[in-house]
Amino acid sequence: MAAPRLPIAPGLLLPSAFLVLLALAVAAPALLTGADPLAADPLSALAPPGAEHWFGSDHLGRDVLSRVVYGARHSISIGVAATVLAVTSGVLLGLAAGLSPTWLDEALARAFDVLSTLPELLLALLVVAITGPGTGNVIFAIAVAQIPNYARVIRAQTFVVRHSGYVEQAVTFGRPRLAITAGHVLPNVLGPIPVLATIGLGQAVIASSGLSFLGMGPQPPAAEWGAMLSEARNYLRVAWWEALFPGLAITLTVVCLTVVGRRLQRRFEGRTP
Amino acid sequence: MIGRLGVVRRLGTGLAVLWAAATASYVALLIAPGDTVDILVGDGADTPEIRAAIIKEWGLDRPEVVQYLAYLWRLLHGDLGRSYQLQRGVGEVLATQIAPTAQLTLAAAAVGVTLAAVIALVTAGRGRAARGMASLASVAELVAVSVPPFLIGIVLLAVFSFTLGWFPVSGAQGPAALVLPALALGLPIAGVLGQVLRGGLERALEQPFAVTARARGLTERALVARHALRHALIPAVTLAGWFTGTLLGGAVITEVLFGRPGLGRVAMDAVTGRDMPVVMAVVLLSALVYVTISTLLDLAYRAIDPRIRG
Amino acid sequence: MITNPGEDTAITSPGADTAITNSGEDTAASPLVAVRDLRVGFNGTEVVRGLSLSVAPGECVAVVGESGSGKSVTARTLLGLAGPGSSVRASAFTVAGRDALTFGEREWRGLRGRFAGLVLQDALVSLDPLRTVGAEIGEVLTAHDVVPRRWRESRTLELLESVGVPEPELRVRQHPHELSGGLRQRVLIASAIAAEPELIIADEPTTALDVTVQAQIMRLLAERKAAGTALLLISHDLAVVASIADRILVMRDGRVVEEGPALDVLAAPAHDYTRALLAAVPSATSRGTRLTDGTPLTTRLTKGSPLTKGSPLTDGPRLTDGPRLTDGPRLTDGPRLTDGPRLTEGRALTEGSPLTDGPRFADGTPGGPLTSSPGQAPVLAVSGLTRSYGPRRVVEDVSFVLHRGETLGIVGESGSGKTTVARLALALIEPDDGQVTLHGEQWSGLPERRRRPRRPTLQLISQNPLDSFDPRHTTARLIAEPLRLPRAERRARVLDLLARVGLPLEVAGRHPRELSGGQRQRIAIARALGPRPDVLVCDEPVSALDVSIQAQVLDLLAELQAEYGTAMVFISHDLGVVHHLADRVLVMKDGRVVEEGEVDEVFTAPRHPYTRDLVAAVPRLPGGEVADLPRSAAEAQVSAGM
Amino acid sequence: AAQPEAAAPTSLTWAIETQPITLNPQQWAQNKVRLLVFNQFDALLTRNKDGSFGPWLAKEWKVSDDELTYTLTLRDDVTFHDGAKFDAASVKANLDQFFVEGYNTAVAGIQLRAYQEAKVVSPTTLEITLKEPDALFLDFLASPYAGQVSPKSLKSAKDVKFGGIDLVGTGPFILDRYVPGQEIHYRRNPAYQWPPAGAAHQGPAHLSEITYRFLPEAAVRVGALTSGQVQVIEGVPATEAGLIKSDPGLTLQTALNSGTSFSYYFNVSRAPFDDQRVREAFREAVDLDAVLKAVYQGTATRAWSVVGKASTFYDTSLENTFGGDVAKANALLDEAGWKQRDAQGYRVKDGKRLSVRTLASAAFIRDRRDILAQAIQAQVKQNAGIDFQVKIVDQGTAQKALDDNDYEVFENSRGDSDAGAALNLLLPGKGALNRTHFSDPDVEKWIAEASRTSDQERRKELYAKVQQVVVRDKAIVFPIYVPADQIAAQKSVQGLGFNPASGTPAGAYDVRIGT
Ligand SMILES: Nc1ncnc2c1ncn2[C@@H]1O[C@H](COP(=O)(O)OP(=O)(O)OP(=O)(O)O)[C@@H](O)[C@H]1O
Ligand SMILES: Nc1ncnc2c1ncn2[C@@H]1O[C@H](COP(=O)(O)OP(=O)(O)OP(=O)(O)O)[C@@H](O)[C@H]1O
Ligand SMILES: [Mg+2]
Ligand SMILES: [Mg+2]
Repeated sequence: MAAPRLPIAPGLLLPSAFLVLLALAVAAPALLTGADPLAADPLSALAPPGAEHWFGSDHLGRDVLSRVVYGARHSISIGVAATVLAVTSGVLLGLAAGLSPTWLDEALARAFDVLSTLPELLLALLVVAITGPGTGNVIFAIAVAQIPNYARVIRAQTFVVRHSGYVEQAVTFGRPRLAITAGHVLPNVLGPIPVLATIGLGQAVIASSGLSFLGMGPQPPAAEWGAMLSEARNYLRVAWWEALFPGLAITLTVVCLTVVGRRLQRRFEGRTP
Repeated sequence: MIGRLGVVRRLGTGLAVLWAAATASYVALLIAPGDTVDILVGDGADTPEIRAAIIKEWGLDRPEVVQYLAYLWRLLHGDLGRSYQLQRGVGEVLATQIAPTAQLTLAAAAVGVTLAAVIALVTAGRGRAARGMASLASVAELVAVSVPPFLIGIVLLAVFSFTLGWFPVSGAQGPAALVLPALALGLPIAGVLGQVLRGGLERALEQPFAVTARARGLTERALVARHALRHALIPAVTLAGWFTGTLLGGAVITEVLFGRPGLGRVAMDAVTGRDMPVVMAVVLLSALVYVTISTLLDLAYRAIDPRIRG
Repeated sequence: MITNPGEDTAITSPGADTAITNSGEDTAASPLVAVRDLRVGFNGTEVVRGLSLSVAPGECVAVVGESGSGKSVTARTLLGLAGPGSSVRASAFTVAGRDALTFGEREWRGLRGRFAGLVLQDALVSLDPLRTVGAEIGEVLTAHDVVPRRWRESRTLELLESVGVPEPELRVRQHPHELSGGLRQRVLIASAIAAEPELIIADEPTTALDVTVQAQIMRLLAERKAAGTALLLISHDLAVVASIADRILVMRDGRVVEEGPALDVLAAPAHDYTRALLAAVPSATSRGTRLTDGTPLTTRLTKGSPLTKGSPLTDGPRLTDGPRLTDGPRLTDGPRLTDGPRLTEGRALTEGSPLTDGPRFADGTPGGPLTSSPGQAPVLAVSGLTRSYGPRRVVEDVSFVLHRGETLGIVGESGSGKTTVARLALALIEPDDGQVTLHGEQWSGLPERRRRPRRPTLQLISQNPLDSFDPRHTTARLIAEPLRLPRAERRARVLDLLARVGLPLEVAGRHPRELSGGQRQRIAIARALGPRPDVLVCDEPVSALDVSIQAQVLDLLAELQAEYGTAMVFISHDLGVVHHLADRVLVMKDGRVVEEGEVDEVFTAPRHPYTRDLVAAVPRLPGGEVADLPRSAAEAQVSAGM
Repeated sequence: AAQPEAAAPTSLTWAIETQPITLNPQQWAQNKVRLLVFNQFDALLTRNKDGSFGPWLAKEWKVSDDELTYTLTLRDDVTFHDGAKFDAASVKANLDQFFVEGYNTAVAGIQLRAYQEAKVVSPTTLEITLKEPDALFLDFLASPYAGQVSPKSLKSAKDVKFGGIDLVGTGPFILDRYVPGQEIHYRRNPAYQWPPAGAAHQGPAHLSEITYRFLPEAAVRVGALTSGQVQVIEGVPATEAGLIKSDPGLTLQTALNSGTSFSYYFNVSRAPFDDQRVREAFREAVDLDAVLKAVYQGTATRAWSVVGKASTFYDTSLENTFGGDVAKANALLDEAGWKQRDAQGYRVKDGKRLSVRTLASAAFIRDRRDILAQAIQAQVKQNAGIDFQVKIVDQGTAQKALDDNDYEVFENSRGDSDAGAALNLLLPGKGALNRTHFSDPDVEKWIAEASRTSDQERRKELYAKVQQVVVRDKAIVFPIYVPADQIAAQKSVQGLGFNPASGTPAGAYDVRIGT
């Protein structure tokens, strides 16, 4: 009946290819570039893109290409870690709220409210101010700021699933409450998570670059895209390449993640009529 | 439109949220490393005598709970306290900074909403031209959402100010100085809003009621204006809370980048300088904005969608 | 997906040309709309394939056919609204005497609303939920400058009044969600006739409405017709259109398979498909017979033979699409139908005299319903159930008992509390007052923990099977869920159950969303049967299904019940279905039981005025007495409601 | 030379990096906004480039032989902006103000720790008595803290500690408007007749008004200048210096700051910098010239001593005595027992990596010091296998690490107009800024003596000895560069210059537009 599904849609090919490249950069950056991202060579600082430095060199003479490649690990792992943390906490809190008696649910919902009263970046800034800059703290900060997003969705979803026909049906089969929660509620509330997480990952990458820009990101000399951009802005007139490539890396990453996320979403929505 | 009970309830939760936000930030800063005295003492004056004098001056020798209660008490009287670093009352500091931030965020919101609305209205429809433009617009929107806001700012600065010299580099004087920051802050919003609006319009135009309206002989334009737009607004309105957050958060970066005065800058400085009274005031202020916006949102929602008026 | 086109072409080809010429002869004026060999495709798939049709002024043409046959697409195409991604071709297409093939958007727009009003199929969502009723109607007046601006409001009120909307001044300011389904449909009709079009195209104007409301709407359309407006009426229900249509077109797979004056088509259907359609409608007369082929259940059982060749429905492929077709035979030719004894017991229940003349309060329960076999303890007994949501009493003092092998029908309009009763009986919610006993033991008012072991006894089949399936699970897993068996046995049992409901094994690995509506409902039935329940609560199990598929599911339920002797509570708002299946019936209104009794008695001699309204509102095909008619292909009286 | 009063009103916009946290000179704490203070306020004395003092609001000053009594003779023609007369009583009121509780604990406790009392002898004569000799007292009288504020406005100002238009001085400009985060605006004081000695002209200022805009982003500042939105900027980043120099319409001036150079101070109380060999090795491992060239594009001046090159106390004998000898660095480390290397190439001893940390508070990073740190980080790693970790943290965390003695390198530079004031804080064992935990009785003795005597030659001698010990003999400090200030302006702007005492941009009194 259905036409044989291509393993990958044409519009998805490029984004997926880029994400694969990205994954490679995270897993084995040495495969993509020979240069050491931290090796400074002050004498060849700010060299334009050329045979020696494909993406040029930065203000300390470090190879921009290798910094962008190695930067993937930092930026992506911050994004991934923050997203994983936010998703796990968000799912647990949302599920707890959705399954709790009304008063507890209300309390949790208000707690999400309080967390959202502060703009994400400001909250992250505050968290970093308390915990200090650094990779771990940035992850924590971004995760905390994103928790309510996931928790809210899961909470709403839990309400829906909890009152759905199949949960009711499971009750008529005489299945215990815990079995129903584990067997039906939890798996079904997780539905929108892959989509949200994919798009959330992109947003986390942007957020972490924003924090780095404000000087609250990972510590130097770590190659991290946001931090690279932040430093590069001082050399914009003399070395556009220093800003362009990390900027491009962030943008492409987020674009690709969003495209893939949306595709997932369409799949997901198409699946449940 | 909301019953009186609803208003009381809303105010109640609003206040509770404010209180919780204030308390949470108080506790958070309390557990943060470092000592308030260190911040007050400043560089190079760290002698025991000076420390003692400062502790006394700021009442830091009292137990934390007492300090917290005193803080709440002062808050109730509208006194936000005195900045540790800025030598001034926090209320005064914020008062001077609200206007530029309000200008910036409102301008950015206007940019975002206008761009998004124009693009969505132009590209929503059935013609082939519209569809072509729609795919173009969706690419533009996607990019606008995916570029870190400060990168947009940097590029705008480099192109329109440094190179072309069309707009002043920075500052808060005059409308011209507002253009670039508002664009930098507004473009990502336009991206998201445009996607939402266009999606909403497209979905609405597929609904049976749209077919019915067409069957009445309505033009496509009238259909969009009279029917689809309001439907598209509903998801857009639910995003307004998110926009507020993005605007306020983005204001931090934009103000730093464009050298504009404003709350974002103050917040950033206060946070890095652990200027506790200012941080708490900013937290309170943004909680207040959030609570206000979400209340207005509720009203807007009700105005647009009669179904939830009950 | 679409079957054997060759066969159909043979039948349609004579009708296609004559349709247009015929109408030309019948009426003096030229047709308002005429189309020949209309083909509409979506992204390469043709869904209307060579249809011809014409509507003359003042005429009412009805198009009937099963779901997906292309009725709605045809209707929309006639106003140039086939939709995005569509391609429309026709050898001739005239609208209002002009050649529609050359129309641009602008020409179409001039005609829409003004020349022809369209009432869309989805009545409940065809009004903009964000705008007031007045704005929706006023829009037509504005678009075509029908009346000067200052009269617009009074004209709107007039229109609402003319379609029988009470308190029009109040209603103009209301939004669709504040109106009942019937009122919404009226408003929709009002907006369709606002510009006084010569033609109204009404696509299933009564689907999703209660019988009584349905009757009102049909009356309204009849008035319009009497006023001289031509009507193109679309329905899947022959009985609905019977009273009003001058001509009937029967559609199938995008073609007209039969066409002719209404009476001729209904009284002497020429095409097998039309006959099957008529036969599949459940009613009093169909009791004890298979809807899918008209043979009595007993006959079929004793014979134990597969479907007889030549009987109208044996070449089912036409009736339903692909997968559904193949399971037809499996349903009937298995060895499971052979254990006769239980079946005869079932027959006895439905035909035996104890049912009709037994003492109503034999068990002495005050207000308790009649019991069919006084000696036997009821499986399920419900007494004095009352339940409120907020200040509203949704169910009030409902009592009934149910015995082994018995089917109790519950009918009533939407919102009368039927589902709530079912949920109370299942102890999914607790009654505020009254109680439920299962096998004579307390059932309601217990902690869930104590109920759990007994739950398998009482199973539910709900209206929307898809909603009752965990979307992530495969069919096999769904059916296995209620089974408390070791893993190995479970698998065998699942396969057995699948076979029993006549589904091929390959379905086991699929997800329900990959199955047809009929297949899904079969899975729901298989799952409910898994724990071998004594009582089956069916909440509108067939109301979402097409007549022909509904027929299959009803047959299946009847057979299985006969086989297992399961007692059944069968909820439906379709009197025909209840009459077909149930032994006794409860009629509910506003949460109360207004009448109850043996099903024939209640439906042939209703005592309560509400029941009388209900029965009277059921659309009927023209013809003689219900009882006398042979259950043949020429069956002419069918009562149905949907 | 006196200038004839320019007829046409002239105004100027000047972009500055830092926004003042206070406009009250007595609360002043930011060297970067020193250039604003003397627009609105005049000090009692002025300090010359050679460290000597000149008259300003005080025409003459006399120090008693026991160096405990200072007698000031004041000008009698000076009025505050609010019309009040400047006299001995007002100076006394200004001095006493510091001892109002909670007003300025730090100045009262440090700069004025020797202050006993001030006595009004006559309207133009004030006698100040100290508890003990203080060589820095004159410097105080020439500092922004000595900016004279109208005693009336000290009482009436809405917010004394912050200042503002209602806290007035006697300066050449009157504060008109302050828009926080945006700009500060002054107009000319037409009655001004009392510039400090050494001013380029007499009488009122040339400019009728001046606006300072706060533009913290360096690139933005330069962009504003090149696009003509402002006429003057300060704080020109090294990357942009070439651009400005090559622009015929622009001028660029640079001056080294007074005070101490930007240096890394080694924490000698902890391993590994408790070992002098490691300290020296660290210095030798860095090719500082190359680093400075890369980071500052050749615009930075290398430092050789803790005392800045602009200070009169700078000891030139230290030049070229250390640094850049990689072989020596490695030999020293080998000798100190850091022989092994780990997988990443860092040196290890007893299983411990040779790691040192510096903490910088994000709020105080300027001059690209974070990038400089990265360059040094790369150098010590590549050249000597030292793991130098740079931590940029918030102020609370930085302070906590300092309190907990949880760091190895402390980075600092101070802009005091008298370098001795900085050394007082940095070097003595009990100094408020002694982050090295270095303590040497000789050094302490010399510093104490230098603080007491006002004999500049003697002080120079003593400070030279101090520098030799801490830089050369004990290697507790790694001097890196001498902070400098830059002014870039449109060619038409004349009279821009630097404060001779601090090396920071001077106020706007002498600035004019035109030829
Ligand atoms: N916009 C569309 N795009 C693609 N396919 C469509 C579209 N509209 C209808 N179809 C397909 O055309 C076929 C005929 O649909 P149509 O709605 O006309 O059926 P119908 O006879 O009105 O059925 P029902 O009784 O369920 O309303 C169906 O298979 C349907 O899936
Ligand atoms: N959980 C609930 N909360 C509030 N009201 C409810 C709830 N469930 C049902 N009702 C209300 O109770 C009334 C009866 O509902 P019920 O579902 O039993 O009707 P029904 O006869 O099954 O109708 P239908 O034919 O439409 O299925 C309705 O008016 C409904 O709105
Ligand atoms: Mg249809
Ligand atoms: Mg129901």
